[in-house]
Amino acid sequence: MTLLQISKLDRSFETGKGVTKALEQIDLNVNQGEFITVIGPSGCGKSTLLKIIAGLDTSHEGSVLLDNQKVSGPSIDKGFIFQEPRLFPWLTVEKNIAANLPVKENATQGRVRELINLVRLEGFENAYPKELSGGMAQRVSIARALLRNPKVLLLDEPFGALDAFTRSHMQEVLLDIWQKNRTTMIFVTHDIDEAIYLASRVVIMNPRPGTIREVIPIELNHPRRKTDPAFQEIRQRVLSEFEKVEEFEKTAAVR
Amino acid sequence: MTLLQISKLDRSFETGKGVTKALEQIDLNVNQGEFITVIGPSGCGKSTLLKIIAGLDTSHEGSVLLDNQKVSGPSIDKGFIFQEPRLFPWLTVEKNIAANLPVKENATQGRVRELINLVRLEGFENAYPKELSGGMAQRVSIARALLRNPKVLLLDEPFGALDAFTRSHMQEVLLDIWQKNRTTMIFVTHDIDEAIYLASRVVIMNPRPGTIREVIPIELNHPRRKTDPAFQEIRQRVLSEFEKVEEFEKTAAVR
Amino acid sequence: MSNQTGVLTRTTVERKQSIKESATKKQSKNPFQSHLARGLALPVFIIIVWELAGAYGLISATLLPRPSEILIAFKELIRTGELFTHFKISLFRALTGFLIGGGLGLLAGLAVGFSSKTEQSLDPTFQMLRTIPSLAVIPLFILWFGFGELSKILLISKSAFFPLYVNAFLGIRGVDSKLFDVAKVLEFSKWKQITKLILPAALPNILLGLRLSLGAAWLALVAAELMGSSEGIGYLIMDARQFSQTSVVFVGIIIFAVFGKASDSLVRYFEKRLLKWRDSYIG
Amino acid sequence: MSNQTGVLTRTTVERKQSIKESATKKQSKNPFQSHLARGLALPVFIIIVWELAGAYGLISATLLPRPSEILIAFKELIRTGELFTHFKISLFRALTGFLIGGGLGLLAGLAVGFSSKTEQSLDPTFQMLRTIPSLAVIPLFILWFGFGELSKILLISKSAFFPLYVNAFLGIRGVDSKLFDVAKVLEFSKWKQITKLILPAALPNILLGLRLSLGAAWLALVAAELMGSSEGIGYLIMDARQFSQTSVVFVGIIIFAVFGKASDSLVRYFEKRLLKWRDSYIG
Amino acid sequence: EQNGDVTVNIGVQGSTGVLPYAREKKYFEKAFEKEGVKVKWSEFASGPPHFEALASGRLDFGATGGTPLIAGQSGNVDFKAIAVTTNGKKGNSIIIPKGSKIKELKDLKGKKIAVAKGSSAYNFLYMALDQAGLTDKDIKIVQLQPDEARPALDNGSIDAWSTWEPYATTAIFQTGAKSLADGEDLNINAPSFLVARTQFTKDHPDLTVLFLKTYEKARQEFINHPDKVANEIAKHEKLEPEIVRTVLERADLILSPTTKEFAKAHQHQADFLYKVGGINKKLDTSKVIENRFVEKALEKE
Ligand SMILES: Nc1ncnc2c1ncn2[C@@H]1O[C@H](COP(=O)(O)OP(=O)(O)OP(=O)(O)O)[C@@H](O)[C@H]1O
Ligand SMILES: Nc1ncnc2c1ncn2[C@@H]1O[C@H](COP(=O)(O)OP(=O)(O)OP(=O)(O)O)[C@@H](O)[C@H]1O
Ligand SMILES: [Mg+2]
Ligand SMILES: [Mg+2]
Repeated sequence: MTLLQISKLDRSFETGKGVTKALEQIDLNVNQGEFITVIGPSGCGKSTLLKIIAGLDTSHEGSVLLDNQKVSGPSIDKGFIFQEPRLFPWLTVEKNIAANLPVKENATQGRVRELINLVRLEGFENAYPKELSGGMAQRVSIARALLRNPKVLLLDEPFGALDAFTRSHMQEVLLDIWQKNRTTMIFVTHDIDEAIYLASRVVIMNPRPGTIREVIPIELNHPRRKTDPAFQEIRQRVLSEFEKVEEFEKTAAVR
Repeated sequence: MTLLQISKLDRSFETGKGVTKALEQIDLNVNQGEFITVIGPSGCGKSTLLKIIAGLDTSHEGSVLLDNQKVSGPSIDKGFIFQEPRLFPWLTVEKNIAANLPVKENATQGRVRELINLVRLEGFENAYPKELSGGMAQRVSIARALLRNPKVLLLDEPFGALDAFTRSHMQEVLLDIWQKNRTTMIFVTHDIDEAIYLASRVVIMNPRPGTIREVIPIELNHPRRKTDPAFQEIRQRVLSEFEKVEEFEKTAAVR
Repeated sequence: MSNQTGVLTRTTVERKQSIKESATKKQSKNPFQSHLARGLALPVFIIIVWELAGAYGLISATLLPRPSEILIAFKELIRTGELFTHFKISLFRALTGFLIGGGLGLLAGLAVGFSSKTEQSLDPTFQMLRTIPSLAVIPLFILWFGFGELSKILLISKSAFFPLYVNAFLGIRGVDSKLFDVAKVLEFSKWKQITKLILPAALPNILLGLRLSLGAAWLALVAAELMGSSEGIGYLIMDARQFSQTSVVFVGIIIFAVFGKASDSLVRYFEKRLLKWRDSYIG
Repeated sequence: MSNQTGVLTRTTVERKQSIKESATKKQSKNPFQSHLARGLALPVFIIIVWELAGAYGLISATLLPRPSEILIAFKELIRTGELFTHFKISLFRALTGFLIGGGLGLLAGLAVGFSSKTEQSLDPTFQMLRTIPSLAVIPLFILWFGFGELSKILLISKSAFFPLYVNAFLGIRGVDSKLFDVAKVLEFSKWKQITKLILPAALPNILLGLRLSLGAAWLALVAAELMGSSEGIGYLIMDARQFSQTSVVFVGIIIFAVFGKASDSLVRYFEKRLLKWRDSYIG
Repeated sequence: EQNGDVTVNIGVQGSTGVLPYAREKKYFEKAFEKEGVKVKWSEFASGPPHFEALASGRLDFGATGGTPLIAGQSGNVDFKAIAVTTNGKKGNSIIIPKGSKIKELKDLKGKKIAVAKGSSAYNFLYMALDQAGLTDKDIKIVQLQPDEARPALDNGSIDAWSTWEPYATTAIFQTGAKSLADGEDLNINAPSFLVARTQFTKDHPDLTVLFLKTYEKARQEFINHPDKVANEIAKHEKLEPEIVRTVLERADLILSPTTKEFAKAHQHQADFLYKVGGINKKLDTSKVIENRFVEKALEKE
């Protein structure tokens, strides 16, 4: 069942110095329960795409349909993990996670505690964001998005600031949630291994203007192993595709 | 020649809810021209350590000597790339890079243009930070630190938000600078391959409180190749050490 | 009056047009005019009700003359050239006072904001002076500075000092300490710290202080012109009050309102231009 | 006087001690006292110079009585209980006026800050009203509200309205739009947006507005108490001016200064507590 | 009676006059209580605000000088002058600072003179100049309120000050200033009045008479026991009894209908004010004069 339909999506930014074309002619259909990962060079429009899907950016051309409805604003079904943690500096970790739910309620409280354990922040419930390290803040923002069990989860480089082990722990957590809840995931990352490890399909983007270069389906069973030859083969394919992006970027007209 | 001497360094934070021990009994000597990479789980005190070396955090116990002088504040010799880009939002890319040097001067201008090319931001000279993507902002902050040719460069996960190719490009750029200028590098990363690829010594840290677990010297010649068996061997050693950290963390008393 | 309603109808029509346009072209071509229409709606409505209430004798003419009567007084004052003379001198006083008081306030705010030692020494005294009413210190000002222009301008300066002082002070204290760290690492000199970090970061607050200071300068004009003066809008008002010439009082009030608003708009125009780098909520 | 110098010496000694301590223990144990000493230094210095200048006949006693004379007038007014009566009523007026004006200002500022449509309709009118001087509108207030308490309190409210209005308005417009995006994604209701996002984010500015509004309320007291009143500190001052009882005028001024400073300190105390999450420059 | 919810609003200014004294002694409260009428006092810093209050219908009685009365009439405030409280001959003076070289009015030529525009002293100054053969072009007029003129006189930034009581006496006592001329010297009448809101006098003629009667009763205290009254006021206001006594002596308190002589003096003031541009129309001051209440109040005495 197609959950998300993007067609002929264009987005450009007017700035003082001219127009930056961020996205051009993006077409993408995502099925309910798919795990899409998006990779592409820095500045190719990944975050912009996610923001449009989330309904945070509506100044685009083309159509974005969720459940056959035009996306006109954020909604309860869509969780978003931003590229930066974006915590409320005046709320403690606990309250940042609970966000607009009453922390005092038992149900919320239990769920918040559970999530704090999941992202390994026990003992920091009452810390303010300024007292957290970069990775800790990022984990708080992950917990905040997970709390609401969204139908679609949009993740913008969520594990960028995590060390290797915390990262693979979080990957497992995410796969677990995906399998249990059939959450549709759209996941931006710079780590090609991670992209292949998690995805049902990997979307590779071209920069300036951002277009979709290639969509590679990953038909490996979970749990996947990075040393698996099939995995390595796909890895090679993604890498070589990505190298072409690199070359494309070098030859592309500068803005 | 020993450039940096850290001994018996302790740092704890008093917060409303108690005391967080961030660093405990850190001893580390760094020679002029060394490339030190630091890895460790999120929240183990890497950023805190860098800030102390930079002279931004002086509320610690123990001694930190640079060139046999007590570090009491930032100085011209030390460049710092922060974990977040920390650009001045009111300055354009160009002016952020030039920072306190007059942009109009020819020498500065040439150097700024050079650095913009190096971090591949041609065409965005006059963009404001709010018009940049995450990775682009990070590259601006790298260029800003490189402009001043510091004797010691402190880098806090500088390539965290970059895609694989931009990342390896930046690694080469960094190695190049290191070899040409004999800049002493202290480089925090979460990417173990990157740590080994760049370092003369890899420092592995334990969390809560942050201590140095192990210092692994990397005696491979540049250019290194990740597929090299010697590289792989060291990689195994670092990984297994890191796994122990992971275990240590699980059993450690919570805060 | 007919004039005002004329304006209303015209701009309303234009507004409708611009809404139509924006519906088709997705971006209004004339947002400025629709802003203007919205902004004028309330004042124009009040004026109409007021005029009608006056015309039907619902309000006392001695105390609240009708807008049309005020307009006549206005014309008369313009015709004789009196208004312009008064206005010129008031403008001069308000601006000079604002420049002196606001300038010193800004400097003091920067000094105090920069160093908590300076804050501890100076801020308590400033805070005490802040709530001393102008009317109470007028005799002292006369004693020290006579009743000439100096005294008036200083009285205005006193009022203009504090909003800029407090806002500049708090603006600095609101600067993200992360950016301060950057400035330290890049070894900004004190001067660069002020010009490249503090002023831009505190700019929203400083501009706010500017607006409040300008307003305070206008407000202080009346108290200042109570003092040994025979010119100025403040004098015009107080003189007219003595003789119950209420229309003239209103002319003065309107001038205050219009010029207060005008100077405010001017600052906000610069605000828009100077703060274009901001990524904040726009309502 | 001997009293004040006494304070000075004592705290200076303690300050030296605390500096010694801090040199050894790295953190001053008594920062509060050293703050106090620094804060008092300037006022005490001024008072001493003033007293001496008065004692040597350098300044006219009728116009600028010596601090010791002021102290005597102070004691006398306290003894007769007069001061307390005046003070009580003024405090009541200032606070009520502040609560009404400041409260409305906050609400209006929130409403206008939230929506640029509301801004366009209301803000121009408010900005015009902002620069209309109290002294000029007194007759209208008398007409509409008489010269009882209501009129006075409303006049004070008028002054207290604007600083909070402008600051709340700009506070909202200064909220990082990135955080607004978060609030949208988390589907905050309007109410939650206000309480969980806007108020905390705009809090530094709102508290600043609070301080300015409180100050404005104190300042407006004099103009308000000019109007058919026979009680209050403002009246006390203006009445004493009639017979050149300058010491009494100064008693009034001092009360204004002290209470201005006190209410300011109170707000700043809350500021410290409420803004402990901030990571900004601390001077 | 039928006066159940009537309140009489009385305005006072200063602290040495009959009304302030009566307020302290609660004469009016006692008198009106019998009629079931409440009394409410409002204090004003000067004459003109009385007329703002009268115009808004918030004030029923007050006592002011002649000039504010003219200003009020020119502003179309609906009021009546119901009695004269002093001929005001000694009410206004021109004061010169201690050690001043000015000997007579003619010496004022080229000098800086402070005066509050719209006060009775403003008229007085012009008339005094007139008598000395000077005009306002020969001097430099500085517009200052009394409490601002005092410091200016003290620090020598003005050469003379045209003012009224109690400022004149206070300045003389406190700084050794001298009076150059007063109304008596120049034979200038400047009557002060009791004023009432016209509508109130129509609705409550009896209360208007009662007001005047009570005023008269208080005034008698001033006449019969001047020392006692002076001491009481001085004590209450923390003033030097000397000052108060002098101020009261110079006040020449009376209660009288507006006689032809007073009416003429008042009309003269109005014409004069029009001539010098203080008001913008010619007034017939007799229109606001209403003698029947005071005549009735005094006749039973
Ligand atoms: N608010 C804006 N105003 C102007 N240009 C913008 C704005 N936001 C994004 N852009 C431009 O759009 C392009 C895409 O930005 P986007 O943030 O989507 O990149 P990205 O793929 O997420 O990059 P990264 O991996 O570095 O985060 C960039 O060239 C950027 O400069
Ligand atoms: N200002 C502060 N106040 C209180 N605690 C702090 C503060 N800064 C850091 N900490 C604590 O110190 C510890 C180390 O933080 P640090 O930022 O150095 O971690 P890190 O190793 O850089 O982690 P990451 O990889 O996530 O960036 C953390 O437990 C953090 O909570
Ligand atoms: Mg991005
Ligand atoms: Mg860190």
